[in-house]
Amino acid sequence: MTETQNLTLVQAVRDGLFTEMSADEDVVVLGEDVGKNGGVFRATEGLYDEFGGDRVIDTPLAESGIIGAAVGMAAMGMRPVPECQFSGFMYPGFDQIVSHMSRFRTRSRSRFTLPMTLRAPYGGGIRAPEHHSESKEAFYAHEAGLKVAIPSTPYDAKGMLISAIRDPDPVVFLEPKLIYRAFRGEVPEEDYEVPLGEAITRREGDDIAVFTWGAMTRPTMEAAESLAEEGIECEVVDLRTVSPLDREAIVEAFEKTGRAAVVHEAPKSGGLGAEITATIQEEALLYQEAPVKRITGFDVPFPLYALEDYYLPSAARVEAGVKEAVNFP
Amino acid sequence: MTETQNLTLVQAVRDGLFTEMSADEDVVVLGEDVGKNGGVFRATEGLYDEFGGDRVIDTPLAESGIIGAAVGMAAMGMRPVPECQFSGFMYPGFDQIVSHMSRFRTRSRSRFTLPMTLRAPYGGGIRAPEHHSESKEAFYAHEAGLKVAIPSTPYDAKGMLISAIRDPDPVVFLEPKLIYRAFRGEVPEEDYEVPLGEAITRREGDDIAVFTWGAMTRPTMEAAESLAEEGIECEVVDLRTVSPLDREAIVEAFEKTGRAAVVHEAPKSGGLGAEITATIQEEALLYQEAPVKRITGFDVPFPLYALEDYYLPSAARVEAGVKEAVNFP
Amino acid sequence: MSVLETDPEDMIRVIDEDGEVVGDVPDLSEEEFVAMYRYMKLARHFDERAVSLQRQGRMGTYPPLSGQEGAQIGSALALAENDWIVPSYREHGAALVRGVPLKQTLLYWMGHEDGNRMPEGVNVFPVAVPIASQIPHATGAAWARKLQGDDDVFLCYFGDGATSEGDFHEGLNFAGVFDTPTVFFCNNNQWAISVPRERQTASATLAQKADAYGFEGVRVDGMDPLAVYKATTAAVEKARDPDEDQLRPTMIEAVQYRFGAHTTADDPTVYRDEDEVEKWKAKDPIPRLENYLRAEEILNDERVAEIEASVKEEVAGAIDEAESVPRPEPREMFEHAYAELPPELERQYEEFAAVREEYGDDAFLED
Amino acid sequence: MSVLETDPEDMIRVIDEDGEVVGDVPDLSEEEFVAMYRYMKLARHFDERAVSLQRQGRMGTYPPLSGQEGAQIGSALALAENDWIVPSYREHGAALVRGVPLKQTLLYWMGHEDGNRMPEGVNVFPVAVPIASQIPHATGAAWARKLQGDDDVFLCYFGDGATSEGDFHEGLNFAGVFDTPTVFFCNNNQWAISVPRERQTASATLAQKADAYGFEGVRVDGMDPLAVYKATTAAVEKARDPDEDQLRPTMIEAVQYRFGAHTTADDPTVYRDEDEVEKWKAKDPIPRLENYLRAEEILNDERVAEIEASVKEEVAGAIDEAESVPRPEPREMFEHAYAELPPELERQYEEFAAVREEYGDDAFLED
Ligand SMILES: Cc1ncc(C[n+]2csc(CCOP(=O)(O)OP(=O)(O)O)c2C)c(N)n1
Ligand SMILES: Cc1ncc(C[n+]2csc(CCOP(=O)(O)OP(=O)(O)O)c2C)c(N)n1
Ligand SMILES: [Mg+2]
Ligand SMILES: [Mg+2]
Repeated sequence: MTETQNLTLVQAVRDGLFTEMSADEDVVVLGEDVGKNGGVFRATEGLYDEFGGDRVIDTPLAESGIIGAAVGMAAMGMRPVPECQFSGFMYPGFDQIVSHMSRFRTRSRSRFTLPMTLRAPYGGGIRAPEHHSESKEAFYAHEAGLKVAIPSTPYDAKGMLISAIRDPDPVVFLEPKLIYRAFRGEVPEEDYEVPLGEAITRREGDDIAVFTWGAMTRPTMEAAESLAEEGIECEVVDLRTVSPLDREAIVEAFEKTGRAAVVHEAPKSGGLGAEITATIQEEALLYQEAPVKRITGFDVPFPLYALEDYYLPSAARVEAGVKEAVNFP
Repeated sequence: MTETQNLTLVQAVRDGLFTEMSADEDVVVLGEDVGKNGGVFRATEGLYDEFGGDRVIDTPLAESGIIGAAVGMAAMGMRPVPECQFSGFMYPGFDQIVSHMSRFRTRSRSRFTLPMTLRAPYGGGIRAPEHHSESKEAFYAHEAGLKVAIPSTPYDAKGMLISAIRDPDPVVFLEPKLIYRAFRGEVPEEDYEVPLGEAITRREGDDIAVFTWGAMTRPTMEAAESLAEEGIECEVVDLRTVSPLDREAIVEAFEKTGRAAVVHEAPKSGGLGAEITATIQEEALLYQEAPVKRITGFDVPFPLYALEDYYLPSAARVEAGVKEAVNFP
Repeated sequence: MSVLETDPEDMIRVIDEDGEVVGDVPDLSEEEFVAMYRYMKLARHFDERAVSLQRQGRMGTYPPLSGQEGAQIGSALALAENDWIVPSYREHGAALVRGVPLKQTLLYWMGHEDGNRMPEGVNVFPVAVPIASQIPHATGAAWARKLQGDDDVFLCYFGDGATSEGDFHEGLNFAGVFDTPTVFFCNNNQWAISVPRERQTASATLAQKADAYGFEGVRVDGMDPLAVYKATTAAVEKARDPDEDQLRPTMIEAVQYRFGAHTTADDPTVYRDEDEVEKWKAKDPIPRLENYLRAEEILNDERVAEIEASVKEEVAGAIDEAESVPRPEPREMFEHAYAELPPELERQYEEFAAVREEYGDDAFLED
Repeated sequence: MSVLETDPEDMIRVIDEDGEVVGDVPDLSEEEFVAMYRYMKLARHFDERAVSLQRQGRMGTYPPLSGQEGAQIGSALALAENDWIVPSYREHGAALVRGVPLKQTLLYWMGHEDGNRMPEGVNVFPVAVPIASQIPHATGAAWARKLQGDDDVFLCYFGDGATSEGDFHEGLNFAGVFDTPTVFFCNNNQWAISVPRERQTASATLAQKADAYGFEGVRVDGMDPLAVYKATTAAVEKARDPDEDQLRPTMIEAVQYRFGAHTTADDPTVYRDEDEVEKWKAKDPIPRLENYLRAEEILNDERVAEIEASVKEEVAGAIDEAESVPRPEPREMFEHAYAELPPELERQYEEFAAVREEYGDDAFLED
């Protein structure tokens, strides 16, 4: 029988790191404050004591250096797990991500591969300062050669992280920090993989398919429950990996209902809601009974916290958007 | 009567710079090799001799420094026009673009504004080394606070560049280098503005609306001519500014035809073809007779030149794609 | 010899931990000495109140400055009226000297961008959170002023951790090449959150890094406000009016300590020893300057008590003011993205406003 | 005194412009001397042929190396078999020494990624085009080997222009902090395209920048292959087996000149004087070494002629081989994006293949 623990999402991340570091000596963690401090969100808590300073490495404050050094390590066969302290601080290392991390395999025709996982807490809602609330997964999803994973439950966080670390290719692993500690879930003690590239249905329903991921699964589920009281049944699909997208799951859920909404925190224009919409109408236009409703962040810089509750899609906005799609035309 | 010159696109860029530098002392150009060398594509040719080293400034090789310094200059009321040598080399300065250039106005509640224009040659097809062929306009279009302009004719190049330089807000100005010298066009000698945010119809047609921009207008027009011989009339819309998008023009052209295709060089997933598709189905689903066809680069890193002709959307791919949309279902 | 020619291995000092004079005291009037002292007291008291507001849930995450008043006030006072500061996120003390109302600083950390809207005439850049990213701005802004024929000097603040970022390198290198009137002021408070100075770089000092850019770098006792004032004054003078063979920029490494947590979200006991903290607290810049000023008979019990009372009143007033500012209207976040609202953004706002109208504010605000 | 303790303002030298000995000649066998000479001749001849291939439209943009053979060959020969090089885009000469077949280099510049697929056992990183971005890789890879308990050394090449990028700073700083076995070899060829060395940085030398990272930096005459060999050998030894008080990394600034254009797309006459070029051509590393080896009676006319002939043959053979490689199948670009082709990519390929099938290759290839 599998033993489980009741963990928060961030604890599950930590557990995933612990599990893979225990199993594979080539796995090392590096970043700012990941060592003695255990990470600013405690995602690496205790790892320094367990594995020592050569495997849980506090680096100088330099994201390009962190990611670039990890590229070099991975090219030598290690499985580095670099951390950026917030996803808004990945940008100083953006060149290393899009010019190297994503391309070593292609460039060298697979002589060099990069089994590395770049982790970062991501998204808004925790009353943090500027740049601490970004959700720009679309940047990474548009860069071929990368995979982009965003768990929304403790179980997935551990299983997807293990898959990412074991993946022969580089993975950007974005952790929705709004739900780092929002709830707990059963997480097996042993190691297990939740495969990348597979969506999961969080709720069945016949009236509309609602696609979401990360922290936005919460307001979406909340809205779905309240809509159910009004007789509107949502099929809620958590995409989990936004690159590669599970297009089969998207099309299947859509065909079932003929109506859809997408919920994400990122700005609407150029966000992945557009990619999902385009996929639907490419593959299933004949099923379509209403425009796909995008319920997203606005096309403005993420505000400081006095306004962030207005910026983030709330259950109310999801409800209103779903009703619009369901009542169309 | 307006005097005109017969210029290539890159000459028109140079002419736009010359015009604005002559009119406004606050306009300065800075970047790698923009001075004596006149830019690796000659976009700043002769400006150093005309305006001197204090206004046409060769900088050290450091994109974050270039863009970051330009941010500081713009905050002091200058109108800097930084250049990145190729759009693939904007990434070392990506943090300055998305964390500062796009946000100074918001952050300071408009006390500081950044009237700056970041120029870069962009796109593939010139048999260049790795990283010299990128077309990631979607990155910048997803970042609120920026405008993103991509001219496709000499006339537009000068007029849009002048608009960009005069704009109170930061503009990313991407120049399709495949057509830098591919043809000439009449360009007024005087100054004039082509407003940002306005698409233009390059060809009228009743069967399908084809949206494109930059260097892809050429294969698109070529395909349109050849399709016309087969009796398929394309309405070709050059979007010119991809942020903000001219959604009115998109919807209008679409409603006229009920069918659409988008042609861009960038990878399909997360590219702006998705945004245009989503806009269409949000605003004009009831007119839609076929899925919007995306004819784009592939979801792979841009290849070295032995394969680039296969990567870039060719007239053949545009033709085939348009036919698919026209013949649907 | 100019104070800026001090070997980076040495340290510029004026008063020691007890306030005893150990170097040339800068030529300040009694009033100026008192103003320096009062600013430091004001910054300290503000800081204590801000931390407690955060604990009470009346403010978000806040980065305290206690221990760093000497470096902030001493340096900011060295500027002329037209000069500028380009801060990171911890320079509330320096901002104070430059005329940023306390209310603004409070508003900012209460989550209002409005706190960053500096009043016209207040020459302070907005808070920059991404580490070191403000450094190229300071270079570029100084360069612009030089090109425009002005003689303003830009004082740019950053931490010890910031010296590891590429932007530090690029910003200082540009300053050397274009000879911009910029003073790069490194608040080396020994820690970048939990990462100690020695893990940041293998160089013996941070000041010596200036050599890579062709200009001078000096170390100063950052908890000695008079030494900081002296070094910064010299650097500002050189930036404004260099000798023929001199480059304008200087890097100043102000050696100091942050007494408290990195931010209110941080627990420093996890990574550093109480002993170390105590050792540095003995260098506290405030009693140190006070001792000196008492010895000089510029301060006495009565004067100190007066200052303390007025400082308390000032901070309390600012808190009242800031707390009486209502939550901004959401329309505000749309209005400052561009000079003109693009149509799509207007549509997004309208749709949002309709939902808000229907569901009410409670559907958005969790408080 | 170790050669690495040379003051950065000085310059390590072994033979002068005429091949006269001015320093301690490294202890190489006759064979090794000849090999060094032959590699340099091979690199030069390869370079001339490559430029002419480009002119004839048989190759794309190509970055010539003439003038820089001394630095490339001298340094690469200092490595042991297991060591690695991490190149930029101009180190075809160094790559040669490390066992990269000429055919690969040609293929790469003919637009085939396959040219970058180093044979197993060839310890060379793929060409890196974004300036300075390979530097953190060299640090990370060396660090990995050290953590894995190996003693491989990594020799990382970059230009004078690269020293201005943030990645230079971050990569060297990490090397200092983590004491990685990396030798940072700066090919200071005086120009970054049209931007001269003095516009790159205000520091007197590039070598002195190492001081900011806590390790040694030296300057070497980069057109003196023996001096380069000597300095690099010392740096490699220290990286592998440092004394107790030493950090492993070194920065070597090899002072040299690029005789030709930046790339075949560049026209250097626009920005630099013929006089300057002539001055540097007098320092050409090849005749210089040849003179020395003739004086030492290691080379003579006959031997030189033999080498020239064999070099020509080798290059001609490689060109034939490379040109006989057909244009790759487009499927190739899909196959190396990920270990496993995602379904959407497979769909994209199939759609593309169908159009290609229908319209034919001519619809894609403009040639
Ligand atoms: C680019 C970037 N990376 C990471 C962070 C997260 N972070 C905030 S403060 C800090 C430490 C800064 O240390 P230092 O430069 O010494 O300044 P101090 O806070 O000590 O004043 C870090 C890592 C950030 N703000 N920006
Ligand atoms: C990040 C980046 N910016 C710009 C370029 C364009 N570029 C290619 S080579 C070059 C000059 C490089 O000079 P240097 O480092 O001295 O090397 P060299 O070519 O002289 O060997 C530039 C600006 C680039 N490749 N990468
Ligand atoms: Mg610090
Ligand atoms: Mg060079």
